[in-house]
Amino acid sequence: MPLLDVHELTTHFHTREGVVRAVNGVSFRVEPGETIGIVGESGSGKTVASLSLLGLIPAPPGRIENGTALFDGVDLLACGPKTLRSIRGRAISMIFQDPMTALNPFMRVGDQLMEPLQVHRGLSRREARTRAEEMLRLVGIQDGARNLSAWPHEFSGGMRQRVMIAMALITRPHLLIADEPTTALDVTIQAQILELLARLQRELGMAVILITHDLGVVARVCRRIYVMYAGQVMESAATEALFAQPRHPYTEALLQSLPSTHVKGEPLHTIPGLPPDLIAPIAGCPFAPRCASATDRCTRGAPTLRELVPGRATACFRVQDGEL
Amino acid sequence: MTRPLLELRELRVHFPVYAGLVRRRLLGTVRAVDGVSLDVAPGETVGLVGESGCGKSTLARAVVRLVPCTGGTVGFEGREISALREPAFRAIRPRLQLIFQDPYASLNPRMTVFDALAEPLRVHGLADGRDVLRRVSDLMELVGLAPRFMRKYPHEFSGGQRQRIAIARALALEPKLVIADEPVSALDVSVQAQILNLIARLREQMGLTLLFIAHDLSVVHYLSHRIAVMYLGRLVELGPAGEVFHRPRHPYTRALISAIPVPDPVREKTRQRVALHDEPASPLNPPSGCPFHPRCPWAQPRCAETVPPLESCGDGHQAACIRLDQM
Amino acid sequence: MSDAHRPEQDAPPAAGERGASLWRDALVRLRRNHLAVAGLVVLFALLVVSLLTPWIAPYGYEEQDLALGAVPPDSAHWFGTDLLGRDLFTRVLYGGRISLLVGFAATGVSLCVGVLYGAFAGYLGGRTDALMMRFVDILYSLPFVIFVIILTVYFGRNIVLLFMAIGAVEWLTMARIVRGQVMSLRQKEFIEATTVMGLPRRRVLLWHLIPNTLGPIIVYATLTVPRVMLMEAFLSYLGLGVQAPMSSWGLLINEGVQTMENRPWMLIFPSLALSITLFSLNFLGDGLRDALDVRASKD
Amino acid sequence: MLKYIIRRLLGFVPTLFVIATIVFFLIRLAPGGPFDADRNVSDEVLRNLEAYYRLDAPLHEQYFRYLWDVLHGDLGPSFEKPSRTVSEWIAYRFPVSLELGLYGLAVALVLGLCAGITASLRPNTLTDHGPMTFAMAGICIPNFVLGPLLVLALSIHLGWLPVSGWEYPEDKILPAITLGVPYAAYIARLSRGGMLEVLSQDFIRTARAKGLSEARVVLRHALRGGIQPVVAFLGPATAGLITGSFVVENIFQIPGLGSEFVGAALHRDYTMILGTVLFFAALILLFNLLVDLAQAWLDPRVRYE
Repeated sequence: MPLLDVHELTTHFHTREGVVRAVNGVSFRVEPGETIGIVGESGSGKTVASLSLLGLIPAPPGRIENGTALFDGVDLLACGPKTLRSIRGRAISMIFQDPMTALNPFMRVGDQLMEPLQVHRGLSRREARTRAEEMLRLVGIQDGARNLSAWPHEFSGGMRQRVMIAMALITRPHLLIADEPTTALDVTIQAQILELLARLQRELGMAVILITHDLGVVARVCRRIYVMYAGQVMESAATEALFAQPRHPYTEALLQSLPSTHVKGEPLHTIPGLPPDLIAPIAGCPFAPRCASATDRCTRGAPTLRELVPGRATACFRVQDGEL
Repeated sequence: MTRPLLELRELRVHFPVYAGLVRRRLLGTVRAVDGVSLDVAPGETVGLVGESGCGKSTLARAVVRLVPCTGGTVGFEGREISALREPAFRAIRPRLQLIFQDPYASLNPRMTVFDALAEPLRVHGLADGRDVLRRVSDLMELVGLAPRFMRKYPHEFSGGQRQRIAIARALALEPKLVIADEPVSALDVSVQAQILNLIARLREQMGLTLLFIAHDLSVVHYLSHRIAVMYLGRLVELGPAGEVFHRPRHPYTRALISAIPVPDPVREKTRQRVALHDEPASPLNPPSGCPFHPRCPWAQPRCAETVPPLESCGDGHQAACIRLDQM
Repeated sequence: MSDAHRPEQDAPPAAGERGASLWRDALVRLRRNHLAVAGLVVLFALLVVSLLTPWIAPYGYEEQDLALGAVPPDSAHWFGTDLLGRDLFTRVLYGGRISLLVGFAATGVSLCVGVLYGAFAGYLGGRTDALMMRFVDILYSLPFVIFVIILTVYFGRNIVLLFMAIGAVEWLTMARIVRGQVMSLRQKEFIEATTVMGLPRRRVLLWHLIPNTLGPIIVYATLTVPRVMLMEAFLSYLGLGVQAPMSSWGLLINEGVQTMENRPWMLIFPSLALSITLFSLNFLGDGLRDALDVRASKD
Repeated sequence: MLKYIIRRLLGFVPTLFVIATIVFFLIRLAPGGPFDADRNVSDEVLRNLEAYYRLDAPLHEQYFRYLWDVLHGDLGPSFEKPSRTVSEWIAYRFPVSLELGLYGLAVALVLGLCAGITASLRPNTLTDHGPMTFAMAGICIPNFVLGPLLVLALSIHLGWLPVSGWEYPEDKILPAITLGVPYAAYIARLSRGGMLEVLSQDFIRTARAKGLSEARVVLRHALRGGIQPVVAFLGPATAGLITGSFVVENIFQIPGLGSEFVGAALHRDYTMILGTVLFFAALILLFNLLVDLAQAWLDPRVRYE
């Protein structure tokens, strides 16, 4: 039984300019203890999808229009705010992209770190403090006592992200949602943080949803990958399979446009045009206007994500019909 | 051997840091760029990589004089320009252009594309009257934008399109040397590829010399003839792009390359990685000796004693490490 | 899909060939703010009425009718009359002229001084800037109300002059705002780009810096007018502003307060006129602040 | 920290010096003199008076003498009310203004913060527009209108509170409200803006992601940052409350320093004007220092060492 089963999640933002269809019928599953990756460029809806699960989208203007998300027998999208609060930070934790702004600058690191324990486990300050110190050591910050009474601004970006991770994992959640956890960091620090996440995932046996725009990062850490574009899942597959043979033109184009996969001296493959405007309704496949293999049918009807073989699905008519 | 177009000799940019609100007090000196020597030959593309805070952007700004140099010299087209006074320097500026990192901040939000592109042409007398319109159209065509959108404002364009406008603006002055300061790091992967292709194409078409700055080694490798690696204000390695990328000699370069996640799960899961501990020291308080030694897995006690100079290790490849022979 | 030699031509996400400037966008946003639009309409009406006052006022503003005395509003005197039998409607109209004139004159002066001072300090930077801002700090610690009262000693006879003087001391916040704007703009890449392109300083100042500081300046000016008008009313109330037989809303309110128990109309109508004007100006200022997306600036 | 405070306190001296200089010459060069009003004074008496108050000496000499006296803590005699020195007048009148100002501040803070924070929790709903409309009214209705209206309603018509005076606790309610309401309006707007800004920040999302209750998110995580603009406003506001109470003192016939000052300005009571200006300026400087310290305490990123 999956730990989290998201089905047809749809989140729209009702703004003055119109309805922004940020997430349109996204489904994915996470098994206990596994790491999945959600990849997409900016505006693909990957962050909105994850925030929707925990009820963290700003509402209004955001609204979850449709879908279910079963976690441990509870539908996260339908349960009341109280149930959701008892799950957030206890069973499901989340870390964010920018460690410089995600920590409260007006509170000491220790107070923020201890808060989940005090709220969810009812621990006393003293007990929480001991646990917080242990947790800091676990994420590689020594001298816990001194660092607990430090302010966030005294830490570097990498250190802050370690604190964020410690804070997210201090209640030993079953699922960690990591939203672009290394995007704001330098590569050498990114390597450290990814290493740390992988180690903690093994040691604590939790499941991880890693959201990123970086195909390299998912290749390294994830077992399965969902590729998102314009608020929809275009393709899902086991990591090795996806990179060995992408089964959606968007995934393929995305992989080919990476400088690192390329022969020096030849021009990079590019994806012409721009991602669609999510306010204007899209009739067919959202990628069709930029797709080299698109036919008439692609602009008329919208393909749905269909399984090709177990564990491998694509939302492309032509691949589904065996034409590509 | 032709004379280099750009010659940096022991370039230094130090910033004093003050504290206190009432009476300002010198706290220390940030050694943002600390003795960098680098040549860029005509027609060559040199890539400059390093992580945030290593001083690569400051170096770019110092060359075009957005920040003052505190030591060393800058030579351009065979003459020393770092000693020139501003009016004399202004005559050089058209030939020495900078492309900024953030396409959202580098265009005046209250000027149309036409105004932004026409301004440098008019000010430097490169075009006038009806000619301006034609030149602006040409420039927009050149960077792949439809000229009929020249009456639009920057906020109506996407990030990639804005970067095209910014590139067109820099090229309007027909520069000899273009310094591109992280021109693609604010862009999405698919757009990034478009801009990189554009830069490569323009380089061939216009015979540009390029100093290309980025934090992403694979991007730099793709575009450059030579790569220079910077750490805490100093060059630690310099050499032909393929050499540096595939056979790095300096421990830092090795770590940098091994830290780049490769979009290939098979290789990712098997390859050896150079793990670095800690984070870079503050340029306000750099470590003694080799700036990299506190994080270096191969460091020895004597690394803390002297600053290693760039030494040749064959084929125009140089690295600054006292254990170079063992690396 | 390789297209290195074929330049692709992208259309911007917002179609249409002629662009909409930030000003136009702001205007569209402002028009959606009904309170601000209402404020603008009221202000416009007030302006027209004050310009036409000599022709539309039913009585002369010094025209007394001692026999009549103070009567409540009726069909002959819409706002009633004061103790000397003068028509209050006429007095409120004439008072409005003075109040508005004073408000705009002082704001104009404060705008000129503040923008110049602030832009200068911000543009020069360094030691000059530090010195200039130190002077502003010192003036800030001078109790403003007290300073204005001292000014009345000088200019008590000439109300317009007095308010130009008030404008000349009310520029401090404006100078700070403009300086802050210029300082932060100087850090922006598009201003750095002008240096790299080798544009002359004058051009940078006129075409790049000033147009981008205009938003906050407009907003702050809109909010200065009501403050100055309030200051006028306050001085008149203390007997330091407009001298009889001239009238201003502040003076009329003062007269009204003294007899409010028996003749409340004398307090209510001038107060309403003043308050409605202040409401309109403040709503307009707020609306502009939102429309131009100016960060809340403290005063 | 202590070093910083001492440095700031020392910085007061040059500021006050500049202010004393500006105001000294400003009022001395103004038309009119302190004894103009007494027309029946003979020339001889006038000369004697001027000699007594040292007004016959050259202006620059008077200026240096005055500075010298101020340095020794002597603000000089009052021209208009010679029964006490300026220092004594200030000591006699100021406590009343201070008391009134503090009541006004209490009203402003309690009303303003409650309204502003409530409004920020549900932006663009009735609980936002309601308090904010009142705040706008508070800014647009001058206190010399509000005061009389309150008196008219609560004292004259209903007879609940006294019309004027400054003796019994019930005397102080109406003046405090009249003085405090405009500031409450500003504080409401500032705290709403500050809270909205903080509530939209990333770290609030982090706090919610931790599963904290809304009350805890608002009180523990948002409040401290949200009231920063209010704290910054408190410097000028407190100064205004304590120095700018002329109107309220006038309406309710309260024997404070404000009305004293207006009288002094009208009568060209040089020493009295200068003395009160210097005193008020020192107070403003002091409040600004306190506000800066409060901001440093509230925001750990602001450092002074």
